[in-house]
Amino acid sequence: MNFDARYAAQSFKSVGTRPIRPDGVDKVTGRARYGADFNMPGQLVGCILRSPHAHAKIEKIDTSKAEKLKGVKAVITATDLPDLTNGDAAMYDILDNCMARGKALYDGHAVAAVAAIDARTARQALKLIKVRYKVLPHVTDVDEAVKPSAPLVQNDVFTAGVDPRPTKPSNIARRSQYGHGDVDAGFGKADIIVECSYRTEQTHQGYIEPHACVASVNSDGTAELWVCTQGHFVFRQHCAGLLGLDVSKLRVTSSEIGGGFGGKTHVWIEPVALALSRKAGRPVKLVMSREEVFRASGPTSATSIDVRIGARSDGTITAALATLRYSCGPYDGMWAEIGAMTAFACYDLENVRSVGQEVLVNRPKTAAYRAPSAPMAAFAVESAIDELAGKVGMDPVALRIKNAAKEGTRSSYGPVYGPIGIGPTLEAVQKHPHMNAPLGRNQGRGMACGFWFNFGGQTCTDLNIGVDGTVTLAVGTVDVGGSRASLSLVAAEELGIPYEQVKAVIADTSTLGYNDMTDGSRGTFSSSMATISAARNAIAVMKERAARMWDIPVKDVDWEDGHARARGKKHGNLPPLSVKDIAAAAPKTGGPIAGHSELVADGAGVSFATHICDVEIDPETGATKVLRYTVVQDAGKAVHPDYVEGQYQGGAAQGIGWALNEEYIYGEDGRLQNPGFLDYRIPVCSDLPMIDTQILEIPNPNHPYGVRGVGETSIVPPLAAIANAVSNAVGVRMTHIPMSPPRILAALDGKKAG
Amino acid sequence: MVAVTLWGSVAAAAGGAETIDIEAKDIRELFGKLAEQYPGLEPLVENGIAVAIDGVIYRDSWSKELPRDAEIVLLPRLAGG
Amino acid sequence: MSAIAVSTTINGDDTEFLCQAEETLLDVLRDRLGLTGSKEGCGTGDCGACSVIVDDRLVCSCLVLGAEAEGRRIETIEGMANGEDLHPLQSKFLEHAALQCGVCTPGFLIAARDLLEKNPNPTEEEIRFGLAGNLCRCTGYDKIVRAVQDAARVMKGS
Amino acid sequence: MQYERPSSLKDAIGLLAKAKGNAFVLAGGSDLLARMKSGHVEPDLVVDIKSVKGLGEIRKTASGFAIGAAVPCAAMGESTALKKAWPGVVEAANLIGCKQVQGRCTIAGNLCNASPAADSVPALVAAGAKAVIAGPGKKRTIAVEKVVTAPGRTSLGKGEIVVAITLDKRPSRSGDAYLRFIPRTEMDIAVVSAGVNLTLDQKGRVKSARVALGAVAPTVLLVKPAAKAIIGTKLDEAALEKLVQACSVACRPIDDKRGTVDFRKKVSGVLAKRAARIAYKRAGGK
Repeated sequence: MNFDARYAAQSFKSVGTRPIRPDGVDKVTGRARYGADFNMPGQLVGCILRSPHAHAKIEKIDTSKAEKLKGVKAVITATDLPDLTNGDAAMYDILDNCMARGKALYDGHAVAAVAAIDARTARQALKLIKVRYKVLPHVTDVDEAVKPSAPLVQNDVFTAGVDPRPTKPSNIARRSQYGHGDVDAGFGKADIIVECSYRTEQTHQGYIEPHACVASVNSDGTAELWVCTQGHFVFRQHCAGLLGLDVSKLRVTSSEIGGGFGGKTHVWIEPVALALSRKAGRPVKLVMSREEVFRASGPTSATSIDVRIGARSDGTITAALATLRYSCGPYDGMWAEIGAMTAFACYDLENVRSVGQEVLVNRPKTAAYRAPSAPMAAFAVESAIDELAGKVGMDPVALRIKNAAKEGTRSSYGPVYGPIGIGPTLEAVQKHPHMNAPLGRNQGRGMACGFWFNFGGQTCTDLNIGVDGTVTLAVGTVDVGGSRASLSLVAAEELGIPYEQVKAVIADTSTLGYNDMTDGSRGTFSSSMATISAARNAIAVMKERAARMWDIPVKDVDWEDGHARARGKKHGNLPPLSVKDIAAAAPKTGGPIAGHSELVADGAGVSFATHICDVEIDPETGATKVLRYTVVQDAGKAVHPDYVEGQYQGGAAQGIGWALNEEYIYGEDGRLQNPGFLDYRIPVCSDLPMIDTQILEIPNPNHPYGVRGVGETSIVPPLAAIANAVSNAVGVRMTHIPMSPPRILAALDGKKAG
Repeated sequence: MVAVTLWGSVAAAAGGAETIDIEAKDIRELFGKLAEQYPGLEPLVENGIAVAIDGVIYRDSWSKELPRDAEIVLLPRLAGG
Repeated sequence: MSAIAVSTTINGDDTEFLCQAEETLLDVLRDRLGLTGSKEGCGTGDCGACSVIVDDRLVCSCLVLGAEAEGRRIETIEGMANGEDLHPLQSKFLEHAALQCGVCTPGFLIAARDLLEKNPNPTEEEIRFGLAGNLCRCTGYDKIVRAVQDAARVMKGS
Repeated sequence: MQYERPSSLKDAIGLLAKAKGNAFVLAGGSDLLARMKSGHVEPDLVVDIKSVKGLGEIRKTASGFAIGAAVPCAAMGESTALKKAWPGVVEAANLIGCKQVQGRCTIAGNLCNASPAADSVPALVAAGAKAVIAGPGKKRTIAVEKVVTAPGRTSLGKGEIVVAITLDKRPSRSGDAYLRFIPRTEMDIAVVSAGVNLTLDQKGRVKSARVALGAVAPTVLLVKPAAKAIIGTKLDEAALEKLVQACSVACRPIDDKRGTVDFRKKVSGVLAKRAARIAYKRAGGK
């Protein structure tokens, strides 16, 4: 769909208001159905056997005893999921991750699965499966893994992106480089250079709902899958491909989703459930335990990042350089590459280079986590920028404003920016009362910026007008945080009807065309574009119907304010026809009225945020209390401001947890030590203050309402903002995330020791 | 003729080429010619590549026209959360 | 092994069920009684998504055996609204957009009602500590706290 | 697994005494059920003692308080008399997990779970609490610090149950306090903890004291040198510094997922010092 690219300021009636979400009552009464809340007749319970070793050759799996246990209906191993990937390396990795083939690559890697009549029998059966492992040396640490002496996670990976191609395999799967200008020359012009290495530990998205699905494969090749996912169409394609099913015969229904944050963009248990169902000939329900979620779904990368920034004494940055090592788990990824792309994206730099290295380790496969890879890069760079401000003797906000990217700046990852919000967020922060509020003893303030790309992508939407004039909007992007409310607002806006007359639902894969998943902050951006397009198509139909009702030429019908109006005086005093009027006559004027839209929603505008944080440190225990937190972010246009604020607050809270306490802790044996919410410490209510938000609206010229994605950027600045605040409070530069109390206390002791 | 800039892993796959002049009217033609001239790019083009035209990123729009003096940048296709 | 027969009261209704000895009350509610409003986020008492009331006490139903329900009074999210009339907390959660994914919401509502019954006039800090057993990963808790504050105001007025 | 809910203590003891395989007492269940979920234990028999008469009550006795083994920690917080007499113990009990867990967990269970990091135990040890144990043999009463012998191990014999925890009457001019360190504000297991109970003389000097530390050794430590450091003082800085030193020296912690040796050594003293100040104030010291 081609929109007028010249964005004009618009006034809105529905967009920008804060009505109650259409799925709300179901969610406050316990009626909403999530992944594990659905059952099918004759359903079995599935359970997965997982490797206790970080790295081991699977020499033999004996399932005979488990198969003989009464009540067991199917036992599967990798042989039940034959390799149909036809040389597609990415799909092969997905297959191997769903069920280990030959080698177990991390603690928690699936090696076999059973389906039985109940949970107790399934658990008993797991114990009867005998696996003979040959334990291999493992490596879980990102810095250890890049050493030449490290055990190889995969024997046949040679670092890609290096010329000439290496002759020896390595745990560095790929190298990528971004930047422009001459970095060496830039450092030559610098009066001041800051240089430091930073580390961040692996974290998990921590969605409250574990992965869950119900799979049913029929003997005629049709199949159904009910699943909590961020992208049921993508899951359909992956599952169909891995199992050799026809894509259109696999109907995938997305349940309500209890949080995803990127972690539900990948298939984990779903192909296993389908394979179990195929073998057992009955539906199979498979639900991960919390421990399985931590051990065997996809956390984000652990990182090790070196940053070097040079500036003239007036604060102008002359050169910036970063090397970023990101753990990928046992499979190649593009996590370091995204880190390299985003690292310096906030700044207007003449000479910049960033190098990413994808590092294989014996940990679970890295998955996307909200603005994947950007928070760690921002932590390193924004910490270094603060150091630089200190050395130059400039206010950190002023230094950032001086070097901020603007319209026309060549970004560090290549393209030239259109209108962007980094400058405005910085200026808003500079003026914000939070920046000037007094601080007490042991308290510190920090601020930091963050960037995320935002995506568009394939989108399909149906808008059906009922005989009473109410509207059903069927969209294919999973609603992860209130998008049904936002999209209903957009439909109401475009049709000119009240919000209450619209109900948005998420359609399954058999009733709507393909949609990319809800990732990259695209849900509301893309589906609102498609909704507007569908509404305009429906309006065209309604104009035709009005013309028929009035018996006048359609060219004489205008659409205004939710009504068809006869143009000019020649049609006398024909009263305008409402959607209701036109819908009521529909059976006689040509049948059902609908608008459809299929499009690729391109032009998602990049997004920037700047956060401010105050902390207080207990100097005797190293405990950090977050006293005050402010998020300033560009939303383009906030369709439903409550849910925009919610995204800002939620991202900040996740960032606070990451910055202070959350981390994967591995033992010497390569096993995860803290696979539960007790020792993987996500913030609780009493850990946080109110999180203030300021929404800026710098319209995205590529969206008819100016909308940008808002979901992810809010997690990018917190690590750095909090690190800067803590560093200011304790007087020591904190370079290791999370800044847990033992690390802060050790830093304070180090300072005392001089 | 449009000037296409390659970055990151995309440039690496094209054997280190950073700027390529190509006669292409739209993204589809651009992809076809790229795969022809740089076989290393073919799997990337097949599985996902993004094209920034004057700073706006396109992912799946073959029919998107490439204006003569536009700045074209090829980027890897990203994952989001 | 024979199942255990249990007679109990759930949301005011006399209820009988059979369960195995190791089944939790949460398993029973969800898998045997179809009351799936209580969610399993962890199964170990660390997230609060399965919060219910047993004999006037707020507990995680994953830390209660189904067999323990014998002779007790159990209240779940399914009994919180009075017919079509939502509890003020439910209304305020909706008004304040205090939920995003919503999977933690039933547990929060049960815990918040218990909190306000014991302390009708809580400070922000009391609300935050009172709800610390309920994890939410979407909202940053801000709008949840505001919804509870507003509900407390409304409930005092009525 | 077999589930039993006896109504008499005799039946409960009988079931446990003759049990084959893994038998567990279910008091609150907050530890037992979590361990069952994670597969760490697979009981053959669970004896639910909540229906045993008397075990669900907090009784005021001639000598003080008897807290039944099935009393949820939340109920301790609702007992005004207990809270007034033993604020440190009640605080400790009301720090376990969260409100939902406190609705289930018991201090007897917390003790018998035998975790070095158990929240209520240092407070109980500092308070001089005793465990009343019933079993096939004679009923016996022992100091709580004698119950746990090693992580996960107790001195209870087969068929024995801790039926109550007793606390003495609060002497005049005395007070107790409990503090723990956790990285969050709630929901964590103590990384280090300290309980202090002290009595003042008429001049406001510490007459007697007990200092207990948690999560710094295989079992909760009663640190006598730490108590000695403050006895005879008004908690002046020098005395507190000695207390801190005594705590750090007494610690035998390990590095684990929750904290480091260094951290635990340092913070144990900090918490003991802070708890001592609170207890002192509660005792009426100035």
